[in-house]
Amino acid sequence: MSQSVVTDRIEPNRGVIHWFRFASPYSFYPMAARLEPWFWILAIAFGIAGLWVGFFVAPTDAQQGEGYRIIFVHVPASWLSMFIYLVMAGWAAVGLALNTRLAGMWAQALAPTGALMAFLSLWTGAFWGKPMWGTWWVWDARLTSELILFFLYLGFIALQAAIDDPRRADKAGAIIALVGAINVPIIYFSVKWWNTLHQGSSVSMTKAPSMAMTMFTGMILMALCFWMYSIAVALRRVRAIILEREAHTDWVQQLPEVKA
Amino acid sequence: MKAILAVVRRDLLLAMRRKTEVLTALFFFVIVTSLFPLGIGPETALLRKIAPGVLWVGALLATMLGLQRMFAADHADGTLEQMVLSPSPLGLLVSGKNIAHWLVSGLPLVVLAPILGIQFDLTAGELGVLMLSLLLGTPVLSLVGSIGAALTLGVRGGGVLLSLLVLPLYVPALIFGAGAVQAYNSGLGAAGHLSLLAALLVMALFFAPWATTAALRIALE
Amino acid sequence: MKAILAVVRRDLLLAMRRKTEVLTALFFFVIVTSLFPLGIGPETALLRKIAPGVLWVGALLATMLGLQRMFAADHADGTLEQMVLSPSPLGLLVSGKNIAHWLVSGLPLVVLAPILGIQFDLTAGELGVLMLSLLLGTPVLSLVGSIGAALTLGVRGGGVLLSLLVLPLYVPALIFGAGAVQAYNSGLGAAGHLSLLAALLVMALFFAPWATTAALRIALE
Amino acid sequence: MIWSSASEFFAMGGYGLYVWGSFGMCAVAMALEPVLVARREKSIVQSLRRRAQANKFDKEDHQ
Amino acid sequence: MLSAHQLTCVRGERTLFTGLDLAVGAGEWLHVRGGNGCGKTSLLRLLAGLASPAAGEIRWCEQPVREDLQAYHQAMLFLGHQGAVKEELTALENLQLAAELDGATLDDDEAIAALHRFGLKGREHLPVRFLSAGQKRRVLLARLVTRKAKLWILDEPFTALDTRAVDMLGGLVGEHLAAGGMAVVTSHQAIPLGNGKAIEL
Amino acid sequence: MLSAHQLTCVRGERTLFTGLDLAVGAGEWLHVRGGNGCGKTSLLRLLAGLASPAAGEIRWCEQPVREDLQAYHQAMLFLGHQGAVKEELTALENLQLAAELDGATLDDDEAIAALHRFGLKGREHLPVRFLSAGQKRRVLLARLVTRKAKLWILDEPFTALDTRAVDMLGGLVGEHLAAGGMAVVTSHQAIPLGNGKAIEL
Ligand code: HEM
Ligand SMILES: Nc1ncnc2c1ncn2[C@@H]1O[C@H](COP(=O)(O)OP(=O)(O)OP(=O)(O)O)[C@@H](O)[C@H]1O
Ligand SMILES: Nc1ncnc2c1ncn2[C@@H]1O[C@H](COP(=O)(O)OP(=O)(O)OP(=O)(O)O)[C@@H](O)[C@H]1O
Ligand SMILES: [Mg+2]
Ligand SMILES: [Mg+2]
Repeated sequence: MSQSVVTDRIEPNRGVIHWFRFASPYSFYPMAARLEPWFWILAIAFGIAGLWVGFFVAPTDAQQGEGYRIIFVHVPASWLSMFIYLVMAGWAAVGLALNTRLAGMWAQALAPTGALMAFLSLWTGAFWGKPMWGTWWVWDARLTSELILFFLYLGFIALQAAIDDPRRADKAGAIIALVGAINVPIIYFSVKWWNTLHQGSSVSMTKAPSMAMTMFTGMILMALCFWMYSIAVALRRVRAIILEREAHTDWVQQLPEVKA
Repeated sequence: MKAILAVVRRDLLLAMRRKTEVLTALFFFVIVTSLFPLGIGPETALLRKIAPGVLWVGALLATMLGLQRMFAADHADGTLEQMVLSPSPLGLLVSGKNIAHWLVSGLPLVVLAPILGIQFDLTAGELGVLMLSLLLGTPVLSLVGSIGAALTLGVRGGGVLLSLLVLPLYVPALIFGAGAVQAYNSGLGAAGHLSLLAALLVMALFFAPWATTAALRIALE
Repeated sequence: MKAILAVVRRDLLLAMRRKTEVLTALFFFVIVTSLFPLGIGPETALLRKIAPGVLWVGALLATMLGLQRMFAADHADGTLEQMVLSPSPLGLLVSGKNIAHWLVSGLPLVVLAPILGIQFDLTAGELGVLMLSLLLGTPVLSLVGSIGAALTLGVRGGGVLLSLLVLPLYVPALIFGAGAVQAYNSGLGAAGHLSLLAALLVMALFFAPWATTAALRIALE
Repeated sequence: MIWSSASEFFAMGGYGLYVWGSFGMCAVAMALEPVLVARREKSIVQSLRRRAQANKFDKEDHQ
Repeated sequence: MLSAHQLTCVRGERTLFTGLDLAVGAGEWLHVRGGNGCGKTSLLRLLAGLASPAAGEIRWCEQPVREDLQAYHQAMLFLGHQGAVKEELTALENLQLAAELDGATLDDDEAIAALHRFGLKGREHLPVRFLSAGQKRRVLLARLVTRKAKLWILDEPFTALDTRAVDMLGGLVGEHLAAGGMAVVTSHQAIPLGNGKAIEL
Repeated sequence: MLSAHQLTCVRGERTLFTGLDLAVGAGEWLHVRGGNGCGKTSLLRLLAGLASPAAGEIRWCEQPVREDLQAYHQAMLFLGHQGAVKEELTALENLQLAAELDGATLDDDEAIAALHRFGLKGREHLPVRFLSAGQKRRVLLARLVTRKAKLWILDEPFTALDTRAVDMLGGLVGEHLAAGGMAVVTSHQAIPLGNGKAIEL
């Protein structure tokens, strides 16, 4: 860890371009600023297209009526909540192994968005379950493991928030993220087994309406929208975190928005 | 090896001196499981049904309460620093603390569980399965818990933060443990659940001390 | 009065600084209540039956875990000594701490309970009674708990000893609180239970600060 | 076009509460998160600026 | 004004001292001396009213302290081994909240002036947990300036302080005495202050 | 034998020192001096390997410490601000268990002799929580005698000690140096010992 701080500081002057260049906050900060608007544009474009397909092209479902349209937000949120956790744990592992500070910052920046996606999955699922199953919540395997995933996110965020020293927070967060990543599949299968052993649950999500092509298109478009949104927000948050953590460096103090 | 023994001996000695601590963790288990009949009502059939779940959740909470003290005292008075600086490898010392923790806070739960099970009108067979599931499960709780304990060391709001970190990770042990009794009950046999629990134990034995050691080093940076 | 306000303000400020502490106590409540279905099984009818008991026991445990920190930090760093030495009467300062504790750890439970009740498939009416019972009951938990917190101050193994002291005292609140929902459910109406809970609250308001003050003086001797 | 009127669109075949409840929460959350992040960034920049000024005064003091 | 008569202190089975008499008048200070474990801290806790003596009596303005504890506490400030500062709060907040607990209010300027006096310039808004051992001690000692008390009871006030801070604190006690205050101090180091009595335990 | 090269220490956003060089040879000792909060404790933690420097390197016998931590820890003894003694255990038990953790065994006679040397005669079997501030410190310091280490790193070892104990400890360090040992010490007081270098932070 000692070395990384130094090399990161020296790198800009070295003039040699190699891949790790963008692993230094110094060079990543302006790049993130350049990338961010593109992801916003993509997110909005996919969002408009997805909503159009979802509300005006996709036909009414035979069994569920119009209520099924919740799928266009529910499934993207569910997918991303799981995907972001994997990415976060991946960054954490990189940070722990290679000691690049940016990796820890990415993990920290992704967590709130991942938690938000998990929350949206729970919320939209509940709002779907009420009309379809007649109840806001059942202890189905998927639902339960999504809930636990949400808790894992909260644990990660709370741990990082409780530690003041950013270097320590990164490493401690990395350990809990990795331990969680090992546990997510275990939890998923244990919950699945737990539920199916007792009773055939009265409803099952895999019996979802046979999906029409247009519905599928809409879902994919919305998933892309959520994905781009997550990247855009995370980029913004990474920038904020870089500013906060690198406050003592010269290059931050020389930034125009700081000097002004 | 000598270092492991030294740590186990030391922690047991300390536990003997702080007798109340050990005993009250047990009493906590007893009280929590006894609170449920009070909150839920005295129907025997209902109580028998929820008994494995309640006993396992009780064991889980009782273990969790003790977790925080696993390293906290050693951290506060600087002993942990001395352990890091000691010539023996930290991983061994951590294993020693894990063993001591289980002996002090896991094993008594296993022994006490049948007595509490009687309160819920469980049969001898069910009690046996319950004990076996706790025997395999409580070391998992200690091992996984020690990761959380190390991570929250010296962190503000440590106690409850610890539960937030650790309780979700306890879910598989809880499901298989309580599930074993229920499966036995419903005639399916507990073997499946118990072997899964054993697999969890092996995995925890493998990975947890490593993660705990890493977390401790971070905490002391 | 000014002293009470100063204490409340100070404790709330501290709670804001230690945000995680407050939030994680809530999460503990959430997680514990979510663990029970995992231990007990997913049958809706069974879960609905045990819901009031589980939620009340959860609230009780969440309050209890926070209790220990009520005076501990102030004791460890000597602030409590300074409070005893302050010209304002200690009873007022204690009441201030009680109020702050309830605002931080009781009120959020009341607000959160309905959401968790949904997980157990409770109806709107049941949720209302549950909230009302918690609104009357959680101040009792804070007040009675503060006596235990003061008594176990600086005592080794205080945390678990505290639960040992306090949990039996919590039993009446638990019985009336969980009972209110069940009575409502069975068509008897919750009024009886709720008024008993209110009576408990009045008694606690009267006696608890006095006992806590006495206990604090003893702890500091 | 599937919808014959705006009110039919908003009723969502009787599922209005649930559909709009879901989409609405998503919209609110995804609008709020960027705002919160931007506010955080702004407050960080402000504190950096304040610190830069304090440093400048410190140096002037020393001279 | 502060006097103790025939004090006896027992800790465990050990009698630390018996028949101890002492008196401190306006403008005077008392240096409590003695080796490790001879009972200095125990004596100070008796004088502050935090523990009660096995025998004997403590008087303030000729009145037994027990009779009007509140008035005594109003006039007395005790700073012990322990910090009594909250690690999460900033130095400034710590000082102001301590004042509020005493029923007074302390405006920002006054509090900041006190902190500057103790060499904490530029660290008023840093949470105390980031401060070094000596800096934490200084936050505590700043109460000497903001809380106007007639009697100071200080248990090893010089620990962890660097030499400049030691001189400064010595000067502060001197001013306090000159203004008619009183002080009871333990310390293993010599204290260069006039008008003092020493008591050897 | 112990040397540090171009050390930089960063705490929070504050750079406490940069480009610090130091070397301590056999029979020499180093007095780390400086006002409150200048980074003495932070430096000692770096030297002990409890924290890692933002830049620079620490060497033991010309080898970077990171490369063979275990050998370094075997040769080094660090005593910090904190007690590292268990309040529930007696002084004797504390000393023996500390030795066992280091992989050594300490028989009763040897341990008791060390405690007597530090003036704890008659208190070997008293739980440490009953001891006074200075007595607790002495229990900790007794490890200097029982654990044979070449390098001592001591953070403010003189706090809470009475004058007799201070002299005794000074003598002990002197003996250690005469036998070819090394020491790094912080203290706000002067230390009357030969063969010393001082470093001002
Ligand atoms: C709180 C309640 C709910 C939660 C937490 C939840 C969670 C999830 C998760 C995690 C996924 C992604 C799983 C995967 O793709 O493998 C998912 C997908 C899905 N959910 Fe839900 N869900 C909930 C309620 C519902 C309800 C009530 C319905 C419909 C009646 C529903 C229908 C679906 C469908 C159709 C998919 C896509 C399945 C697929 O692509 O394989 N969900 N949900
Ligand atoms: N329960 C007990 N049994 C026996 N001795 C006890 C007990 N409790 C305290 N003591 C003794 O009482 C004394 C406490 O003294 P105190 O803390 O007042 O010392 P002090 O003069 O402040 O010392 P220091 O200079 O080290 O701070 C110690 O000698 C301690 O050994
Ligand atoms: N997060 C942080 N932000 C700003 N400053 C910090 C932070 N953490 C530590 N510091 C500063 O670092 C210094 C820590 O120094 P250290 O504890 O090494 O001092 P010391 O020389 O041992 O002092 P003392 O003589 O008081 O023991 C203090 O000045 C403290 O204010
Ligand atoms: Mg003392
Ligand atoms: Mg220091």
